Amino acid sequence: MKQILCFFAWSAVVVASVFCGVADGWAQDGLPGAIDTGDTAWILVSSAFVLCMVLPGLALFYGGLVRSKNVLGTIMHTGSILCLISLVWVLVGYSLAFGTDVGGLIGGLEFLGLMGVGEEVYPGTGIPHLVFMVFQLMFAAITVALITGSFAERMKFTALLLFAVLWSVCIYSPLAHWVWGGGWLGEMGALDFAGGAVVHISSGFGALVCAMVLGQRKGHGVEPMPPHNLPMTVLGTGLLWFGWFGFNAGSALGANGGAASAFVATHIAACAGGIGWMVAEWMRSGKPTVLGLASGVIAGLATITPGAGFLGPLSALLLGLLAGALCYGAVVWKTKLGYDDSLDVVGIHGVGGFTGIVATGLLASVGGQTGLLFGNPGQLWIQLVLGVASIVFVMVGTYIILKIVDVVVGLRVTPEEESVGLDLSQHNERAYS
Amino acid sequence: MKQILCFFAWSAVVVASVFCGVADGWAQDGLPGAIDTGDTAWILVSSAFVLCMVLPGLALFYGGLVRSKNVLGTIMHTGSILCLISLVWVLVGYSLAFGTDVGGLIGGLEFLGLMGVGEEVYPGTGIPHLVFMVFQLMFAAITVALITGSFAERMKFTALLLFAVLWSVCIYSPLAHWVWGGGWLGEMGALDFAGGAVVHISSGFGALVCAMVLGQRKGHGVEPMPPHNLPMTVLGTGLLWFGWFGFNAGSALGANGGAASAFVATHIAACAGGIGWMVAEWMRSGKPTVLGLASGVIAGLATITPGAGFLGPLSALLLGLLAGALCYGAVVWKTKLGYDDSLDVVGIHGVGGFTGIVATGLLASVGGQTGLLFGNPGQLWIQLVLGVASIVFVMVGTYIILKIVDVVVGLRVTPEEESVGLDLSQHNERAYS
Amino acid sequence: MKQILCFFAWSAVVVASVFCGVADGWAQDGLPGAIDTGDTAWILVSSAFVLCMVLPGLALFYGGLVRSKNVLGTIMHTGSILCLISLVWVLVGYSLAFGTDVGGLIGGLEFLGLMGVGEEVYPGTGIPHLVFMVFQLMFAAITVALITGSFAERMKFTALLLFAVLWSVCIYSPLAHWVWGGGWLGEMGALDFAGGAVVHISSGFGALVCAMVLGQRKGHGVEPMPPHNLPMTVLGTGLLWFGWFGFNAGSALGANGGAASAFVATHIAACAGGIGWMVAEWMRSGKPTVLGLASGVIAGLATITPGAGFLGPLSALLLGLLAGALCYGAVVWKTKLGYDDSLDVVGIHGVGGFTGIVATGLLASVGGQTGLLFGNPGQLWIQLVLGVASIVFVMVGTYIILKIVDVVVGLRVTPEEESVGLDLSQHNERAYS
Amino acid sequence: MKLVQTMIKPFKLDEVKEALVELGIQGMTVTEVKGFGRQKGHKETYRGAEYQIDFVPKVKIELVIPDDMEQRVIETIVRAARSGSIGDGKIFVSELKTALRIRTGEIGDGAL
Amino acid sequence: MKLVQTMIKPFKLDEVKEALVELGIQGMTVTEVKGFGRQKGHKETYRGAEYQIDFVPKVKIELVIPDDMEQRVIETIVRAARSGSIGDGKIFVSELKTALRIRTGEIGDGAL
Amino acid sequence: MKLVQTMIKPFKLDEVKEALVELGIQGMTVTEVKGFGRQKGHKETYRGAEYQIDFVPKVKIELVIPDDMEQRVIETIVRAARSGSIGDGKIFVSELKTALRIRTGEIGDGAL
Ligand SMILES: Nc1ncnc2c1ncn2[C@@H]1O[C@H](COP(=O)(O)OP(=O)(O)O)[C@@H](O)[C@H]1O
Ligand SMILES: Nc1ncnc2c1ncn2[C@@H]1O[C@H](COP(=O)(O)OP(=O)(O)O)[C@@H](O)[C@H]1O
Ligand SMILES: Nc1ncnc2c1ncn2[C@@H]1O[C@H](COP(=O)(O)OP(=O)(O)O)[C@@H](O)[C@H]1O
Repeated sequence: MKQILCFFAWSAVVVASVFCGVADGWAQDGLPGAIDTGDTAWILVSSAFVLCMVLPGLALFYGGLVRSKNVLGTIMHTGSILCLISLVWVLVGYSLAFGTDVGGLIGGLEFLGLMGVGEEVYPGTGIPHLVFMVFQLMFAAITVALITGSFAERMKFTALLLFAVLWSVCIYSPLAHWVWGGGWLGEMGALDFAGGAVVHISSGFGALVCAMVLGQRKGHGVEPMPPHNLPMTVLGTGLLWFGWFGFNAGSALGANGGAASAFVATHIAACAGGIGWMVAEWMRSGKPTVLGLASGVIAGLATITPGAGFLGPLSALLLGLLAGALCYGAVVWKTKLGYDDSLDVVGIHGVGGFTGIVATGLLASVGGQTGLLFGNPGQLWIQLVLGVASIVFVMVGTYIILKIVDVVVGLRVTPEEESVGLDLSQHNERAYS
Repeated sequence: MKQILCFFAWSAVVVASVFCGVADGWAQDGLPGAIDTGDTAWILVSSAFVLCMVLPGLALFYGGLVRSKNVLGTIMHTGSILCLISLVWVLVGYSLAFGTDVGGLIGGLEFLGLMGVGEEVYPGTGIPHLVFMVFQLMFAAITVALITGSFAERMKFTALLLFAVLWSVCIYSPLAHWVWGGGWLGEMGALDFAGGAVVHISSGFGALVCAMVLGQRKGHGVEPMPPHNLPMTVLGTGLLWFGWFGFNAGSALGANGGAASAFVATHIAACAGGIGWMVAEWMRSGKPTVLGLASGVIAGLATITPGAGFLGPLSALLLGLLAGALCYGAVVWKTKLGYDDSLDVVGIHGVGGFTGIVATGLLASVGGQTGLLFGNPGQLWIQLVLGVASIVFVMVGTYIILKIVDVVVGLRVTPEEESVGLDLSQHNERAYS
Repeated sequence: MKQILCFFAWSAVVVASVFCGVADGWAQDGLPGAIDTGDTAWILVSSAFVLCMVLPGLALFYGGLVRSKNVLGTIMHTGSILCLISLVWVLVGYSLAFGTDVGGLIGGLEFLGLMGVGEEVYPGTGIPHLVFMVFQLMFAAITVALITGSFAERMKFTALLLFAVLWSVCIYSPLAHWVWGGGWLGEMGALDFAGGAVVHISSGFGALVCAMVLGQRKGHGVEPMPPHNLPMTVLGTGLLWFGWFGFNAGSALGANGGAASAFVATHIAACAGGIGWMVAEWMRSGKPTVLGLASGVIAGLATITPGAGFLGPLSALLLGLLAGALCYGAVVWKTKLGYDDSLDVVGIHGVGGFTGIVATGLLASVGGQTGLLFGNPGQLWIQLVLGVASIVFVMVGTYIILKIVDVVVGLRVTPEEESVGLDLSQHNERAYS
Repeated sequence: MKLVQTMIKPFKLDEVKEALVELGIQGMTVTEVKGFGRQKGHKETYRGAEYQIDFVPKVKIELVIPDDMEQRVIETIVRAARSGSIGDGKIFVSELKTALRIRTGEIGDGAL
Repeated sequence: MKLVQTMIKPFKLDEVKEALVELGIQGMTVTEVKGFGRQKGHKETYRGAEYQIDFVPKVKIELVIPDDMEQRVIETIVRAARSGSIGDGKIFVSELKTALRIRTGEIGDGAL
Repeated sequence: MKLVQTMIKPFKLDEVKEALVELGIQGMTVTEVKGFGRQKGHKETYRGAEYQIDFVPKVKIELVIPDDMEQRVIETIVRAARSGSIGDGKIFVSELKTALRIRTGEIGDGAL
């Protein structure tokens, strides 16, 4: 163990030192000429907002839902992924996703270690290249972090780290390239404004495979495992919502009409999602719940993500209501299937993301795009291809990665460690004293 | 119950579907020509900031102050209002408030369902119409949410929803129209920069009526009911403060000198409010408290709201100190009057809002406005009219709405439900496990 | 006691009233001509972000680390400092730091009470003078608040207030002037982008003196004193990180390439800091911890602060890794020295700040600056002078102030109060009921 | 001496304490417990999954008293704690051998 | 009557409760406690400082039963609570003088 | 066997535990409780409303011991828990009928 860590630490240092002189000098010759300060301000803010979604947002959203003996372990999943994947993105990931396209499949290596990524304007926008890079970095980090909800309370920490790095490099970067980086899906005309496929389908269906491969938690379906701190989850929900404005409206890459439109659609879908889930739950089980409202908000947000810039406000409202009810159904239905997706990543992000991708093909009417209902039936077909291709790629890839990780370090903690909880067994800490 | 819910759900869907095609297409012909990216960035951010005030800010501020058996119920008040009122605003409220003026009293219906509200510049600003709309939406949501502090720990959830919708449509939208939407108060020259009357007087005096009509909590004045989690309230305070920069400085509708001035006045008043309350409490009861400091900050913020864009920094300092001490006095005095305004909405927002409205008439000196002390005695008179008219309208209206709600669904939970707590009785959930 | 409070309250009111008419009128004649809305939006946002770092960020970061009987007392340190020092800054501090230079040592008095600080553009930027002032205000507040971690759980509240005011006026303002306000260190060419010396060295070495002068907590080294709520500390970490984007990238004073570069360096260093600490701890004590990751992130952020605008991404990565490991070492080493720096202000901010100042002299390559490794050996020397001069000035000054405060009101609570906890003994409150 | 243990509804704690203090009781110890009994618990729902929670929050008071107060203490508790609805709780009495006050070393009834 | 106290591992609570209910037990009181025993505690590390925590979370069940059920109750608890590893806990039995149901005033076995 | 219960000041817990361990005690159970006694509680103030809180946080230790250790255990507790100020707490001793170790089924002194 120690040797491996040592080795990693040192390689990082060595590699970095080598690039250091080269790349850091290189990056400076961009001309800041055409930077638009308003656009730049907005995307800087949006990047910070997305950070806020990851930490503290998602960390607390998930942390509140687990049992108190696992809250730190759960937070650590998100926290360590944020740190680690950010560095991976800087060193490798960004280049693979946004480097010059190679055969529609992957980006070139010219941006390794951010060589040549500087203060100059990013083509087609009014913001510096570095700002575009860091905005995308946050997306890369949150996507991997989202998956962790499916194997909460039982994953080994070393396995988590290895899984995260492999998944980010081998699944996220290529997929981002396909859709946004000049790859084949984007070229086909697939619409994914802020990551319905790249972020939500990929994390949601990755999560499905994880839940199936890792198996249920000890006591799943037998002991009650109520969330240990729902106000913490509400706090996480609020921060996710707040940050999602950066996520979606920031994807316009400027403070323009498109951002305005995406901002409004995002907010409306969040609200409608909350109401949709609440009403569905109220009708089925007799009482509306806080966790239901919160889950519906997240479902609405995940669902509007791919169409945020393409849907009008009333379409967003309709889609949000639908998303809330549908994801509630998916989550209820899950209990019948028997896999243990602990924090419902599949039911919310997977189902929501796919619904949003399809709905974009139906309801697009803004931002120069149109869907089936506005006279462009071809778009629906493209969207289906986008959705299905993402699902297949992600599920197969995630399966292979999990198998590799299992062989190398083993996926699950021991049953003994699991009943003690991740906090003490993995980290020698307790959350509350 | 179920039928009503079904009915609501379906009508929403149907109505939305009808508008969908019409409005969503319509909204797109604005020309984004004169949009200022800096202004747009700032108001997008400000809108997100105000969301952050509502959720998680206000939800946690209030949630920490109640007993642990009611924390989810309290959070749910704010959360469900945010979702529901946002949709009401999109469908109806915005049009009533900001549609073309009808007789000085109400806005026209041309913006129903956001028809015609698009990416084009909002007159007199550099921001898209949609951005103006969504910024105002956040104000509509927070105002209703503020009221809930007065009837915390005892309101029936169905009553809450009905009350919120009626109050927003019948009180908030008209009042917003009178002051900001081209109505009679605005025409009179009344100054209310960011909502001293529209937001704080209305919620504060609405809260007074609510506390009186609903009556005291079981055990009020007999059992101690200490806040169950003050760090949660501090967190809420911090997020409210943070968001208030968007609330007040965003009300300049651009990233200009006016925003700068409002930002600074806001911060100074918050600090002075905290100090004012702390010193007053220290002198009266021997010890300064964290809850006192936090309450004073909110009092300072509520009080500066109407004058944020019109007062200089030292006036803000003076007003803040006064606000802290005065609101502390009001809260202490309340215990003698016997009504149970559980979380002190009257003492802080009502008293603070009215004080601010009057102080603006005295101290205005910035942004092209002047008050009595700067040579314009007429302004004080106008401000008094603004304050008193708002109080009368809100109190009468709130009373009528409460009576209607009481008849339709009943206002209070049963005594049994009240002693079990709202979390279990209304929502089948516990906050902490 | 009461009289003193009365006296302070009244003097504030009187002084303010006098300035009121004069200054508030004065401030308005700036011409908003050359304001850049994008830059202004970004610095307004940045100021709000830094507020968010102080409250709720730092308050909760520290609050989670203490025992539950002291959490409110700890939060109160940060909260009251924020309020009080903001007012001190407005009345005096800003002028001493940024008024016209007097002999390289201190600023003139022309900005007392913000006289002449208005909406006009601040020279050399596109933002109003008031915005520059309020951005700097947040720095002044957080610096003093950072120190409180060193004497947590034992400082008398009156002593805290007096200490904060004296320290801010006599240490912070002059130091800020020396480096940023036209004083001798800035003139020498010392580089401190966002406050490695002004903020982190000063709070860190001030903290060292405080820990030594106040002495250990009762039971230090004997009883275990585990953090009472680590998720609260994680929340604080997340908000600090989020806000730090404003702190560092805002220090570019505009939404430009420099801000982009600082933003990216900040994020990378934070992530690398987290990884660095985690790996170091993992290797030494066998398990990675959440508190370790969080501490490493803060260490990375503190360390990159002075060089955020001058270092390239890979330099930031390297420096971050180093910062995490180094600060971990410092914190472990501390236990051997025996002083009780309760929340490790010295080990993180002191060590991190000094490391960052020196590293800037080595690695600067961006923003028109170069360090030793990029061919400018002189810079390293200047940076050493900056670091050492700050340390000496701060340590001597802090010592004198503490002695004065000790004589006037006494520094520590009684042993009885200490074992009851600050919450009850100083504030008559309990955090959780 | 007797050790009296009683499990009551939490919101009755203040009333019971007051009544006992009036009777001359000078000390007691209170613990938050969860009770299982005829009073049924409640349902909780989280994301569609329903849990039946059988345990109800109760407060346990422990009270050491001289033998001759037993009857009066029991009556007082019953009077103050009874609400008449299910779940009002129980009183259990057992014999105690020794009581000692740590501060003074007093033993027996004088230690109470 | 007997007062049975048992300290068990928290995750065994549901099982033990079910087993006792099947036996016909109608009431019990549960407290979260920290146990010290042969089962060693754990280490915690905070910023490089290591603490040995000797106390392990346990659950205490208190159970008042008629004399004739003692044997069966003990056996049932042992069966349900045993995992075979160290720290499974203890059962302590003592004599009880009186039991009283507050709601009805019933005394003795009828109050249980 | 004897059941010793003692309510002490929370910050004395570690000291008392150490002293008992030295004496050879191998197990104990600890509960966080609130005590009411001669030690007065404290005032709390929330937005101008003042509450008198009568209950003080205490720690209760339960200890089952063989009969012959009673005297030594009591002395040890008194020595370790005494601070001399009011609120140091009480020791209560009662008779115990049976003790049983769940893991092994051992009964009596051997189960402790
Ligand atoms: N046999 C028992 N042993 C220990 N505690 C009991 C027993 N029976 C009841 N209790 C305690 O008394 C409380 C009230 O009992 P319950 O049966 O619910 O109501 P009631 O006393 O009105 O019949 C329970 O919650 C439990 O804490
Ligand atoms: N002498 C004792 N007095 C009171 N409680 C005890 C005693 N011995 C053990 N316990 C309780 O029983 C629990 C289990 O005891 P332990 O020695 O850890 O395991 P085992 O019963 O398997 O030997 C302890 O955590 C403690 O709560
Ligand atoms: N009669 C009693 N029955 C049960 N517990 C008691 C009794 N008297 C005191 N206690 C417990 O002992 C603690 C200390 O008692 P107190 O009267 O405050 O101090 P002292 O023991 O120094 O006189 C109390 O907080 C309470 O928990």
